[in-house]
Amino acid sequence: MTTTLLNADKIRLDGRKLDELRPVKIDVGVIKNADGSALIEFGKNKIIAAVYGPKEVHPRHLTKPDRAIVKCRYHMTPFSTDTRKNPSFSRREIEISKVIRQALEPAIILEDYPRSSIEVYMEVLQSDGGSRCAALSAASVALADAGINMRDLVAGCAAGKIGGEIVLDIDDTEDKEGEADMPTAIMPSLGLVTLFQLDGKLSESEFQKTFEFAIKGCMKVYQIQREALMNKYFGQSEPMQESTE
Amino acid sequence: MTTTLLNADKIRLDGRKLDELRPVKIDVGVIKNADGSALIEFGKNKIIAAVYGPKEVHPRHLTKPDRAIVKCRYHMTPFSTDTRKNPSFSRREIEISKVIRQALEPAIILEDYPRSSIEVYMEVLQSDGGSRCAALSAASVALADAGINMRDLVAGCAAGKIGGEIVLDIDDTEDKEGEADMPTAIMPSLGLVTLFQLDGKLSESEFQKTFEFAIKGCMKVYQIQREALMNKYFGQSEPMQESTE
Amino acid sequence: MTTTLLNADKIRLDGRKLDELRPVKIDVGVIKNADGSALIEFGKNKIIAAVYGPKEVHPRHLTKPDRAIVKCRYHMTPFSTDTRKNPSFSRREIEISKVIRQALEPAIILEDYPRSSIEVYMEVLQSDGGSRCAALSAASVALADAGINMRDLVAGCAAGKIGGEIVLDIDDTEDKEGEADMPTAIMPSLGLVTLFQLDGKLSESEFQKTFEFAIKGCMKVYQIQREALMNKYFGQSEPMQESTE
Amino acid sequence: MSAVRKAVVVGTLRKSQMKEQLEKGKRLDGRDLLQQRKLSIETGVIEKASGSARVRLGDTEIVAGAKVEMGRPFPDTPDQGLLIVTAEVLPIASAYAEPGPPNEEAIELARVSDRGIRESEMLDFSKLVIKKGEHVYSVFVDVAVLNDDGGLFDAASYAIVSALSTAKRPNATLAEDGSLTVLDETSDLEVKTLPVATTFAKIDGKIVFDPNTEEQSMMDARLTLVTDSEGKFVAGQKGGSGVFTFEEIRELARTSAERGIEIRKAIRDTIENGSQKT
Amino acid sequence: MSAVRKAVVVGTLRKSQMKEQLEKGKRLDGRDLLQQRKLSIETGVIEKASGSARVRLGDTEIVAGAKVEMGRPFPDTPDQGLLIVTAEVLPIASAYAEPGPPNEEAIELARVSDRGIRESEMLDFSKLVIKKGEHVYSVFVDVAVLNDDGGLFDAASYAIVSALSTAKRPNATLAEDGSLTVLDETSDLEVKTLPVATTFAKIDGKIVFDPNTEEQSMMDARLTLVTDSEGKFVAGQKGGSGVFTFEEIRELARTSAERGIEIRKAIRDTIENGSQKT
Amino acid sequence: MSAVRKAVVVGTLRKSQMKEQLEKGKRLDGRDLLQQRKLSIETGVIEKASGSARVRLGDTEIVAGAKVEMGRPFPDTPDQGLLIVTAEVLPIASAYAEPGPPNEEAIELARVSDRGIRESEMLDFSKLVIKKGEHVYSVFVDVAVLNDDGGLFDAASYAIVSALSTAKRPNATLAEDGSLTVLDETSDLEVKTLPVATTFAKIDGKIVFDPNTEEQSMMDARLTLVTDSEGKFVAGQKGGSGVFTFEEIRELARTSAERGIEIRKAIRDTIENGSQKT
Repeated sequence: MTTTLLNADKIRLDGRKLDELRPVKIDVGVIKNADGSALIEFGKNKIIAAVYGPKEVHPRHLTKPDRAIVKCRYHMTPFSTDTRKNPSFSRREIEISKVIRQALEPAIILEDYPRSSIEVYMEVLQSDGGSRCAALSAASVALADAGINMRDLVAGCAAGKIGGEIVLDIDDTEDKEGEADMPTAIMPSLGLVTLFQLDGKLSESEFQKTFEFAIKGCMKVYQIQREALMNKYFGQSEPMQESTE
Repeated sequence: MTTTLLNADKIRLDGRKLDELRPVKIDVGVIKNADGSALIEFGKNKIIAAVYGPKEVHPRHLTKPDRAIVKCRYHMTPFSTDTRKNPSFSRREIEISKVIRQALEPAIILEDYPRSSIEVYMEVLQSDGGSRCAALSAASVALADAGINMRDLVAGCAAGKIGGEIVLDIDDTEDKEGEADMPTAIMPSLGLVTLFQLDGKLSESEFQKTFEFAIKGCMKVYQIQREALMNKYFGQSEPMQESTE
Repeated sequence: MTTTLLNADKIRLDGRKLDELRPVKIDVGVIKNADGSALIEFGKNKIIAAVYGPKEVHPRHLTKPDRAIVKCRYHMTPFSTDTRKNPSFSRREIEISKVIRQALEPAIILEDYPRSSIEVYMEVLQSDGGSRCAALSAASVALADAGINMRDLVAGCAAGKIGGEIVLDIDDTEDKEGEADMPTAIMPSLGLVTLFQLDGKLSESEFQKTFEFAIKGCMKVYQIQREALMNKYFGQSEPMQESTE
Repeated sequence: MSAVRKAVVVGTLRKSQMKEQLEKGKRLDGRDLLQQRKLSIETGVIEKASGSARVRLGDTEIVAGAKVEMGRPFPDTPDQGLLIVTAEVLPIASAYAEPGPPNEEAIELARVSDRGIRESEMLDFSKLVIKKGEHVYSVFVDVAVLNDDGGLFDAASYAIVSALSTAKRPNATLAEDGSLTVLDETSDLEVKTLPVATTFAKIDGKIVFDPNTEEQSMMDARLTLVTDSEGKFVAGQKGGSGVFTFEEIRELARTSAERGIEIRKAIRDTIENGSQKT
Repeated sequence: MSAVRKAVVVGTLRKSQMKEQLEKGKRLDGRDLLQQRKLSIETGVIEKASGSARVRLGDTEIVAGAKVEMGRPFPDTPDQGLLIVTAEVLPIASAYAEPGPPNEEAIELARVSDRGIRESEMLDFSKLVIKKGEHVYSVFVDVAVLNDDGGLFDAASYAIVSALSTAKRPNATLAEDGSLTVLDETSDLEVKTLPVATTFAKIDGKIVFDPNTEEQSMMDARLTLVTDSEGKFVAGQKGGSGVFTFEEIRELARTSAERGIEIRKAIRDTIENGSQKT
Repeated sequence: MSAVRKAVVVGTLRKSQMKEQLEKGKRLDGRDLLQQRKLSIETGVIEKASGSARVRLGDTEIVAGAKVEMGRPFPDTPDQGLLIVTAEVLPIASAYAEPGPPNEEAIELARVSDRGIRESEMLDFSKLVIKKGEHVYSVFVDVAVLNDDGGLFDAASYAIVSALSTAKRPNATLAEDGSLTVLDETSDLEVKTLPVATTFAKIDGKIVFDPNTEEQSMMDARLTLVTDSEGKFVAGQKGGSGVFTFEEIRELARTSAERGIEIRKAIRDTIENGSQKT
């Protein structure tokens, strides 16, 4: 509780500036059996997302005649946390699975897959702060890798408040000892918010500034997502034209 | 264990006489979304019963071609007891749900609703002794409120033995420290027993006297049930003629 | 840990020689409601196996168009162990149910019962070492008693290593304090292994010798199984000709 | 569903036969209305249990095993030993018994069995204390139904009473440093009364004692009453989706008390002799 | 499935009516876009709870009960009392509520409610310690939805805040031998701020406050924001499978803060007077 | 069901091709009968674990993570540390892996993995005691299957052995007042032998080593044997609904021992060098 999260120069414990992201790396197509997959390393987070589908719906009564249903599971392996996580599915995992599903659904063109199920599984091999945003960012890339028709990618990043300052991309220590965390996900090309959560304490002006930071973070993650997909499909970093943005 | 449940004048701890009921109040139609509902306050018991149905049966294989099935759940909220109740469904709740279902089924004209399900949910918001009898008495009113065809109302009341005396309507303290409890429910107009349980210790003559008390208690509850229904449907206390009894 | 499992004359704690089985007794047809059943007493093991089927498959989607499915459950009653067993189904019971199912399936002519389910339930009333082998030996007799078409009986027996010696048929104490246990089941007439497990520590030559012992044990159990079935169906111990062996 | 269909078949065929028999004061299996099936009891069937018994009541077969182990008291009863009763209708017991956690029927069986033991004050839980608030004896009573042909409440009560009456408990002593030592010799558990259940079914307006599965499938309602050695009523449970008249309840109390006397005699003989058939 | 079908019917009939109304700045139930339904709060409704309240928000009805009991701290927070929040949408609450363990919706309700209490620092958990590392007070907050007509996050927060504000806690003292004694008199639980939730729905591009069930079935997305007595934002949660623009989020923060002021006033009046209707 | 249908298609098409290949001493993927797929091992992949390793065996990919934490011993082994092994085939691993609690296959994988560690006496549990009867170290080994192309027993054993061999454990000391202090420096966990699993499948009367998923779908039966660094057999498990001849079992013991030597060499190289491919 008495850790100083910022030094006199407003540099964070891991050396980052206030608006600086942790190192992020995305590998596409890491799970051979899956229809699409991605591994994201986001700070110490290591998360694999894999997509199976479109496939038949089980149990059948969940079938929608005019569109696909999306199943989402955010799950942590027992070794992913500092203290071993109990293997049973927690209430936290249930809630996060739900908000991630509702963050991805707006981006998927569900009407293109009537009577189908699209299954998105996110496995946290190692967790750090911001795992839900990292997981959904990987899931969005995995959906693209699976060839699912999408309106846009979904890019997630949290902003928050630590040591009295608004910062981008809260890590584990900052999450535990900081003052606020605002996980956010957007469809970057469309400029729409698909996930928004907040816990902590923010005045209205801090709220507005934190939200602004979060959007900037999402845009940075989006850039990395696109590069990863370009890399996979064209064997190169994304080149020149950024005209779609 | 050393509490004196009766004083020298055979007056009980809460001031009641041996054959006196606690205050009972029934409100009909308290749950807007339900097809029928009732709130019973029976001593400190506060229990809401709500009925949904007749409706389609799920899962389908439970459908009976010639009559309705009845689903019953007696459930206690975590805050209903002196010490907080664990939210998971207990063996006690499973047993009580079963005996209440079997107490209500004889009164419902099941053959009038083939291939249907009638769902009866009882939620104990605050519990006191005799909650199963209070719950089923409320459920019976809720069934009537839902317009379900019935042969008779079902009225429940326990009698028991405390301090060596047979008494009507055991409350929480009397249940814990008394000698016997005999929860009973009847169809009052038809003079038939639909629920009967006993735990405690009674000689045969005590058994017979306790049973007699229990029936008297049920008749009193019946009167209150009828008044509550009259009140709801005719905006008045039940009037003159008692000819049906 | 310091118990001496063998005395100077290589006699075991319960007086058995190295290659000697505990007393084994099988009664056929002990469960009236079942289609076939057997009680095996194998040392202190008391295990009842009962077979229901061939019957319809539930849930239906498990149905195989060309053959029967086999359901197997090995289950211990809470009073069967030295310290009371928790009534919930354990991971050990799940694993043993699986290996027993896979030990019995090769013996059952599944193609004779398309679209059917054959259910095999083993209830351990009292457990001692070697309960899985005893259970499946009883199950095999119960299948025969149910008239299920079989290629052969399945006979099970463990061998192992205690006090540096290879021995037949490990009991509870020997299992806990011994060096290795090799539960084995065979189809004796066909000379084929249907169950094989090992835990402990054996050199390769010890492995080979233990396996040899286990097969011998299975053959002895087979003899007892046949006698039990003869006894039930012909009211006598199995007579003269042993030609099928 | 198969059970449902079977019941339908029974309804059209056997039920009319039953009705005919009942009018003559007889039942389909030849018994008189208030006649119990053949009862046999064997104790000490599970050596690893502290006490055990197998009961056969007609084709119904039940084993009850009691274990007495060290435990910790509940905070609100620091000076009382513990009683935990479970019941399972094993999947070997009938084509309609499913493997898995106890269903509604098995839970009811366990809870009614528990009430019989507890309310009769059969065991003196205040004597099952090693150190108040810290160490007590836990009595586990586990009922396993091996073959189900009805009458489970009754057969379970006979098995439990026989198991507990012949049970031994460990003797533990508390060292100065608070550690428990379990001694080699055991003591009798000491049973103070014998609560036995009697179950009656109402079929076509007639009351029969000790209904079997087929009779249960035909019955309107069921009443179980449990009496102790002094003939006192210690537990009761109505079952089934039918009704009883006031007078039927009154009359069944009288009949139950009578039947209890005979059954307790059979159990007492078993306990003394090791096994007993009637 | 019935829910699905209902939604379809709504879609073709009511939704076009709703659209029409929204263009006039009105809603199907006659409310203005940012108008809350009638709110009434009653405290002390469950005498056996340490604190309780019933909230009616339109046809939605919720009871929250708080219990303060003795507990043991988590190893990593030895000097903090405990908070456990659960929520159940009882099967009486609607035709679509199923009995059974809490589903995804109920878990989300409990977790967002938990965050409101925890992040606002409404309770000072460091004061809920009897002996560091050994004995603390556990605060259980259990939310029961009696009738569901939408707005559960909001109604639950009002019920929780009202229940905790009026709650008493036991007073326990530690004897020399380490045993706990619970004294007869109780203390106020002491609440430092009033976190209240405000939920907005986006329907056909318009933002409405306090959506009811019908409106929820039509909405694209939902945003809940929780503010404390100082107007600070302590929790937020987007729901639904739709989206918000950046500007909508910004604007909703402003609106939420304003609405919180009025609602907290109503709650404060209730706490002082025992019950309150707006 | 899809799995079933897939198996049927395989049965009529690929199985005859496989048969053809097997007669030539080859397999569908070009391997010799007793040839293992490409194996690569990387340790230290999960920094938050006490030890970890990722194994790729052909297209099968597994991560094992070990955590060493403070625990309490079982009452019957007060002077022994604890071992808890779990395994999950994650739903990302194949179209047939379902989310949810471990099924029969995953439980078998965990239990066979557990036996390999335990029976080989790889860890000296008597050294993992801080205070007899009170405080011991608990070793959690959690296996996560990321991609399933068969050979799970084998790949899991390589991952576990690599994770444990490179694992650190905390150092805790006991203060006079009985409280535990966890020191900053860690120690090696110390592994005494390397138990490795080898799995063989019988397809069409032929024995193949290291079957992949397609081969498993064609096989009659499977045999896994685990040997330690001295070449001793420490665990075995037959799987599948087929059979082995007596001679096949005998022969497989010989082959398994040989293969174990090579695999242990690869693992030892990895442990020393951090990662290794064969």
